Amino acid sequence: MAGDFLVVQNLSKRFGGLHAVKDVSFSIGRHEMVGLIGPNGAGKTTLVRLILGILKPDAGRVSFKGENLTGKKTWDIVAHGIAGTFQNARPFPHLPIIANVMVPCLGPRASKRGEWVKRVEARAMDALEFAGIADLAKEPASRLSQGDLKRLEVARAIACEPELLILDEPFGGLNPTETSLMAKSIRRLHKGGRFGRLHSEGPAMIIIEHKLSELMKIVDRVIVLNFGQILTTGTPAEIVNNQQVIEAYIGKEVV
Amino acid sequence: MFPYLIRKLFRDFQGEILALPTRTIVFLACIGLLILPLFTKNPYLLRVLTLTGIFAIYAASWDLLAGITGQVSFGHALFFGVAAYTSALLNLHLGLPPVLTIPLGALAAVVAGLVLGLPGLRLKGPYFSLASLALPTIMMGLVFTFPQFTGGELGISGITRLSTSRIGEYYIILIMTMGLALAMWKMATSKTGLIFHAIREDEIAVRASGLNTSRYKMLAFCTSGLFAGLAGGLYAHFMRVVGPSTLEIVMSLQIVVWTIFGGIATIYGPIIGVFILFPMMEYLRVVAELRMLIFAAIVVITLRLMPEGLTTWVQDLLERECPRCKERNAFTRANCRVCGTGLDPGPNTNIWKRGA
Amino acid sequence: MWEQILVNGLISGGKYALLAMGFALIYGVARIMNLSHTAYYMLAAYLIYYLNQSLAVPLPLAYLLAILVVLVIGVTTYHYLVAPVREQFTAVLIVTLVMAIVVQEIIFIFFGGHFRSLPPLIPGTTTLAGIKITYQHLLTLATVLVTLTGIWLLLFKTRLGIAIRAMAMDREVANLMGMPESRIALVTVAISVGLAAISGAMVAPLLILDPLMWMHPLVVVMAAVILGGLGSIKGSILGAFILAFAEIMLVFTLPKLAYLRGSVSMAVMLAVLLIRPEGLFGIFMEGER
Amino acid sequence: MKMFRRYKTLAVITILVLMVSLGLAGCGGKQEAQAPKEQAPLKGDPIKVAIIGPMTFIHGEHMWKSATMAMEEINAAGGVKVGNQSRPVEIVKVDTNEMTNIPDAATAVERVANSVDFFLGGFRTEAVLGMQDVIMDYKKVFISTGVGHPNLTKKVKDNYDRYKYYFRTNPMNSNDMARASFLILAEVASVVKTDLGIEKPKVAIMAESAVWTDPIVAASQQQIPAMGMEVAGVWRPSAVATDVTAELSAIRASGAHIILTFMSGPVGGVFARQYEELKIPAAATGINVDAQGGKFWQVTGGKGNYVSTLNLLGRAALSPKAIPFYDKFVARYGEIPVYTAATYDALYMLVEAIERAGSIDADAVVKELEKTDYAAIGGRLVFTENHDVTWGPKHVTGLGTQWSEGKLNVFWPNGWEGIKHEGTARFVLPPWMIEHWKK
Repeated sequence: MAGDFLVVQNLSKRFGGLHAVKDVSFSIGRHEMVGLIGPNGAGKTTLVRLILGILKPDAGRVSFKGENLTGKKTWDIVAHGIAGTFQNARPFPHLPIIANVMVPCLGPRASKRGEWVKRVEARAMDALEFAGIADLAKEPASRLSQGDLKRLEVARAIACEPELLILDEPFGGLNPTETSLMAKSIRRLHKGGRFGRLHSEGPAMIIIEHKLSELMKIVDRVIVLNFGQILTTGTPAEIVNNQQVIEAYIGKEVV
Repeated sequence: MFPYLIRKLFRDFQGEILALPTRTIVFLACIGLLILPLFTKNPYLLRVLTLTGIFAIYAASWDLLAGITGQVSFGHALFFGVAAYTSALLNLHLGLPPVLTIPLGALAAVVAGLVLGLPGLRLKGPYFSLASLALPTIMMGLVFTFPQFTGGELGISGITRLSTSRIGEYYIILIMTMGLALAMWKMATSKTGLIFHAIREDEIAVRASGLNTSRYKMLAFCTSGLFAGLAGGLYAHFMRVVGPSTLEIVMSLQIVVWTIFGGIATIYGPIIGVFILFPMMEYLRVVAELRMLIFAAIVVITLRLMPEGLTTWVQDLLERECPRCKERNAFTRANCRVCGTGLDPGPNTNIWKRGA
Repeated sequence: MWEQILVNGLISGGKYALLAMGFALIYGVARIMNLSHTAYYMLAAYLIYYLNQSLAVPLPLAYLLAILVVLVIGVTTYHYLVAPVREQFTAVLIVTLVMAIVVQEIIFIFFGGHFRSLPPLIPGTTTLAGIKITYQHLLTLATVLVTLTGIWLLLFKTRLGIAIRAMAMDREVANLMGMPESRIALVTVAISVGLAAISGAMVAPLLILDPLMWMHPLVVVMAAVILGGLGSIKGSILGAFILAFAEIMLVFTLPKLAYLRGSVSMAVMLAVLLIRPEGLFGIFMEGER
Repeated sequence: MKMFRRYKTLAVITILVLMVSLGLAGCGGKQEAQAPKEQAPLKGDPIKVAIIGPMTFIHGEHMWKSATMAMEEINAAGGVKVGNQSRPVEIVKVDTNEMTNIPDAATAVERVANSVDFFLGGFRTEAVLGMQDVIMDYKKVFISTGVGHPNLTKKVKDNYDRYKYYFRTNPMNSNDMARASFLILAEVASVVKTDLGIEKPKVAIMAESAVWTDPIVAASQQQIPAMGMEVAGVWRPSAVATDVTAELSAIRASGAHIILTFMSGPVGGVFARQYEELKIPAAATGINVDAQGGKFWQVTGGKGNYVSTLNLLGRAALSPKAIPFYDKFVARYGEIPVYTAATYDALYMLVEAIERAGSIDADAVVKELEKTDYAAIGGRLVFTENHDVTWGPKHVTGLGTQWSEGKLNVFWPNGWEGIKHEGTARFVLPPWMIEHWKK
C-alpha cells in the first residue's frame, strides 16, 4: 500500500529544550486517506509544518514521488503537489473571499494545469462553489464565521490542485451539522473528478483531527503521535481498541 | 468599426467614470489640470504643480511597496536619490538627453530595489521598516566619500532642462504623472497586485498557496524603485540641481505623511494626498512661520476623523456599496446600478480596505 | 588608544542607551513606534534652556520642572492623539511623526533656528584612565546606570512591572487576565516619555541645541532598538553601545573618515540584522507571524 | 473603526476650515515687505529688492537686518536717482527655508521672481545653485552674499550670456579663503613659537567633511611642512556632528599645538564649546564660520574663549564705513554681525550701479556693476572677470578674529604686506595651553 508517494524518514525538530518531533518515519500511498492523531502537544502540527517546509527540520528527510523535498521552500513544495490548511485559519482578512482563492489559482501548479482556462476568477469561483461558500464570494474574509473560514481554507487548498492534501483540524470549531457537511466534502474531494473548471486530482490526504469519531469514519489508516514520536499505526478499528492509545489520551492513572 | 469604438468608449466613460462621483471628480480634476495653462501661465503656479506631480509619483511608488505589498520602508529616498544622482551624472558627464537619463536613472533605482530587497526578504515588519532607514544614510556616506564624483554637499548642478519652457515641463510631468499613476493603479489591481495585497496580509499563507513570495517581493521592490526612480530623474531635470537633500530622512518620511493622509494601499490616495497637501503648503507660505504647524494640525485632525485617509472617507461619503454584488454606487441612487438591489442608506465600507 | 576608545565609547553609548531604552519600552509594551520620542528629548532640553536662561530658574529646579512638563505633555498627547489610533500601525506612525514636527515648529517659532547651549549641571572635568572627560559626561553615564537599575527594579520587583512584562509578551492574554491594558499602556508611555525627558536633560548640556536636533538621534535610537531586538530593553541598551563603539572606533582608527560615523553604524546594524533577522535579543517565531 | 459620528466630523471640519481661512485672511495673503520709511516723500515706484535666505537661521537674519539698515540709510538720503527720478528702495523678505528643504528654496524664489527687480542673499550652496538657475531664467541681477563656492562664479565665465547677472560680493571664494587661513596660521604659529619656545609646532587639521574643505585639507598637508611645521593628523567630522569629544581626545593624544579648523556647519559651535570644556592644550584657528559672530558667545554658553577664525567683518578699519557699521549693528541688534551682514554692501553697490546706469534694466546694471570699485565694510571691492571678489593686499583680505570674554578681537593682518588696521590686537594663547606646555 505504501509505495514511494510520500516518504518521511527520521524527521526531527527541536524548539529549544523541547523535542517537538523525534525521529518520525512513515509513508503514505497515492490514494490513501490517513488520520494523524495524538494528544495536545504531541507534535502533529509541527510535523505537517515540517512536511510543508514552513519549518526547517533539524534532521531527517521528506520525499515525495521519489523526489527529495527536504529543505525546499514552501511554495516549491506546494508546486510539487502538496497543499495544506492551517489549524487556525489564515485568510487574507482585508481581501474578498474570491481574491483569497484567486491567489493559489495564480500559483505555478494551478496555472500550469489550468492552461486551458484563462480566467483565474472562474476557477476560484469553482473552488468556492465546491467548498460551499460561493455566495459569500465578495465579502471580505474578516467577516467570515469560524465554519466558513474552514471552508475557505479548504477552497484555497484545493485551488492548488494538490496530489497530497494535509488538513489541520478541518472540523475544529464546527458544529455537528457543519462537521458532517465538511466530512462529506472531504470524501468527495478524495474521490477526485472535475468541479466546474477545477480539476481535483483525488489527492491522498493527511487529516489531523481531535474529533475522533468523525475522523474514524473517513480515514483508511491512523497514525498516532505522542511526545513527538509515532506511538502506533493501524486501521481505525485497531486504534480505537489500542490500550496504549487510550493511555496516551487519557493518562495512565485513570486506567 | 470606428463608430463602434467611439460608442464603446463613450459607454465605458458613462459606465465607469460618470457612474461614480469620486471618479467624476478625479476626471474633472485631470481635465482641469490639463487645460490650466490656457487660463494662467504664472510660472510659480506651474512650478508648484509640476513639483506636486513629481512627488505624487514618488508617493504612489511608496504606496505600491508599503501600502499594497506591506513592506513599510522608511528608506524610500534611496530610490529617489539614486535615480536623481544617476540621471544627473549621466547627463552631465556623458551628455545624454533627459529621454535617456531618466529611464537609466530609474533602472539604477531598480538595482537599488534589489539592494533594499536584501533586508526586505529577510526582515519582517518593523524590523524591515527600521532597517531600511539605514540605506539612504549609507548612500549619503558614499556621496560624501566620493565628492569629486557626486559633488559632496554641493550636489550636481548644470543639468539639462526637461523642456525649454515652463509649460513644456508642466505638460511633460503632468502627463507622466497621469500615465504612471494609471500604470501603478493597474498594477495594484491586476493579478500580480492581488498577490502583493495577499503578501501584505499573510506572507506564509501566500507561500502555502504555492507562490514564490520572494520573487514577488523582489518584483515589488523593483517596480516601486522603478516608479520612484522615474520621479527622481524628473526631479533632477526639473530642479537642475541634485544634492544630498534628495537622500535626507525628510525625503523618506514626508511620503509617509502624504500617503497615509490620502489613504494608504489605494495608489490614488497618495496622489490625491500630494495634490492637496503640497500646494496647500505653498499656499500657507503667506503665514511663513506657522505654515508647518498649520500643516501638522490639518494632517492630525484629518486623520483623527478619517483614520483610513481622506480618499476612503470621501468614497464612503459619496458612494454606497451594494450589499449583494459589492459594486459601488453613487450615494444618490436608491438601487444598485448593476443588480438593482435596494441600497442601505447608511455609511458604506470599502471591501479592499476594511474589516468588519 | 584603546582606553580612549573605551571611555569615549562608554560616554557616547550612554547617551544613546538612555534614549533607546524608552523607545524600546514603549514599543515592547504598547507596540507603539513613537517617532516623537526624540522630539520629547529635544523639548525637555529647550524647556530647561528657557526656564534657566529666560526665567532664571535655578538649574536643578529647571531640570525637574522640564522633565515634569514634558511628562505631562507626552501623556496628554498620547491619551488624546495616539491611544485612539493605537491599533493601526500606520496611523501611529503618522501621528507621532507629525507630533515631532509640531514640537520642531513650535521651537522654531519661539527660539528660531539659532544654535543654543545649556550650562551643564556640574561644570568641570576630571581625568579617567588618563583621559579628560567632563563631569556631565560622567553624570550621563551614571544616569544610565541609575535609570537602568530603576527600570529593572520596576519591571522585576513590582506588581506593575509584572503586568507590564506580561503585556509586552502577550497583550491579548494580559487583557483576558483582567489587566487594565489601557492603563498599563499609559503608565508605560509615561515612563518612556520620562526617560526621553531625562535624557534630554542629561545629554543636552553636552550638545548644541537646535530645532532639528531630534532627527539624527531618532535614527540612531531606532537602529539601536532593532539591533538589540524589538521589545528587549537589555537588547536596546546593548545595541546602543554597539553602535556607539562602532562610531568611536571609526573616529580613532580612521580619523579622516570620521564623518562616516552615521553610515558605519547603520551598516553595522544592517549587517547584524542580516545575520540575525530578529536582532540580538529579539524573539523570532519561525514561520509565524 | 466606525467610531466617528458624522455630525461631529462635519462640525470639526467646518471649524478647521474657518480657522485656516481666518488665519490666511488675517495675513492678507501679502508678502512680508519692509515698507520704506518715508521721511521726505520719494517720487516714483519703489525699486524692489528681494532678500533671499534662511530667515529663521542667523545667516538669513543678518542678511535681512543689514539690508534693512542699508535701505533705511539710502531712503533717508533721498533714495535712488534713476534718471531724473528719485525712487525709494523696498526690500522683500523671502524665506527660502533652504536649511530644511531644498525644493522649497527655488520655489520661494520663483514665487516673487516677477514682482521684484533684484535679488540679494542666498546661503546653502546646494540651494543657491538651484536659485541661481531660476533667477537667470528671469534675467534678473542676483548678488549673492552667503556662499563661497568657486563653481557659482565659474559659470559666469563658462556661459557669460546666461550667468552674467550673477555677482558675488561676499564672501571671497573658498580658494582665497584657504590662502588667507594659511596666513592666519602662520601668525598663530609665530605666537606659539615665541611664547612657548616650540620650534616645530604640530598642527592637527580638523575639517568638516565637505567639498569646500577637501582641496583646503590637501593644500594644508603640503603647506604646513613647507611652513616649518608638522601635521599631527587629519580629522574629518560631519558638518552637522553634535559631539566631537572623541576627535578632541584623539587630538590631545596626538600632542598637537595648533588645531587648524575648517568648519562652516554647527559642528563649529560644538567644537568651540567642547574645546574649552575639555581644555585642549592647543591654539584653535583656521575657519570656523559659527565663531564669526552673531550669538556664538551665547551658543557656546560662554565657552569658546580663545577660539579664533578667519573672518570677513570685524571691528577694524577695513574701510571708513567698517567701524561705524559694526558699532551701529551691535547697538541696534545686540549681536555681532556675521559675514552675511555684508548684504549691506551689496545693496549699496547695487544702488550705485543703478544710479550710474540711470535705469533698472538688468543688462545696463550688469555693465555698471562690473565697473564697481567700492570701499565696502569688508575692504575694497572690485569684481574679477568672473564677477567674483578680488582677493589680495589692496582688496578684500579677510581678518583673523579671536574670542576673548565675549568680545571678538582682530589679530590679523598684523603687519602682513604692511597692513595693520586700527584696533588690531595680538593673538592670545589659552592659559591652560601655556600651563600644559611650559612645564
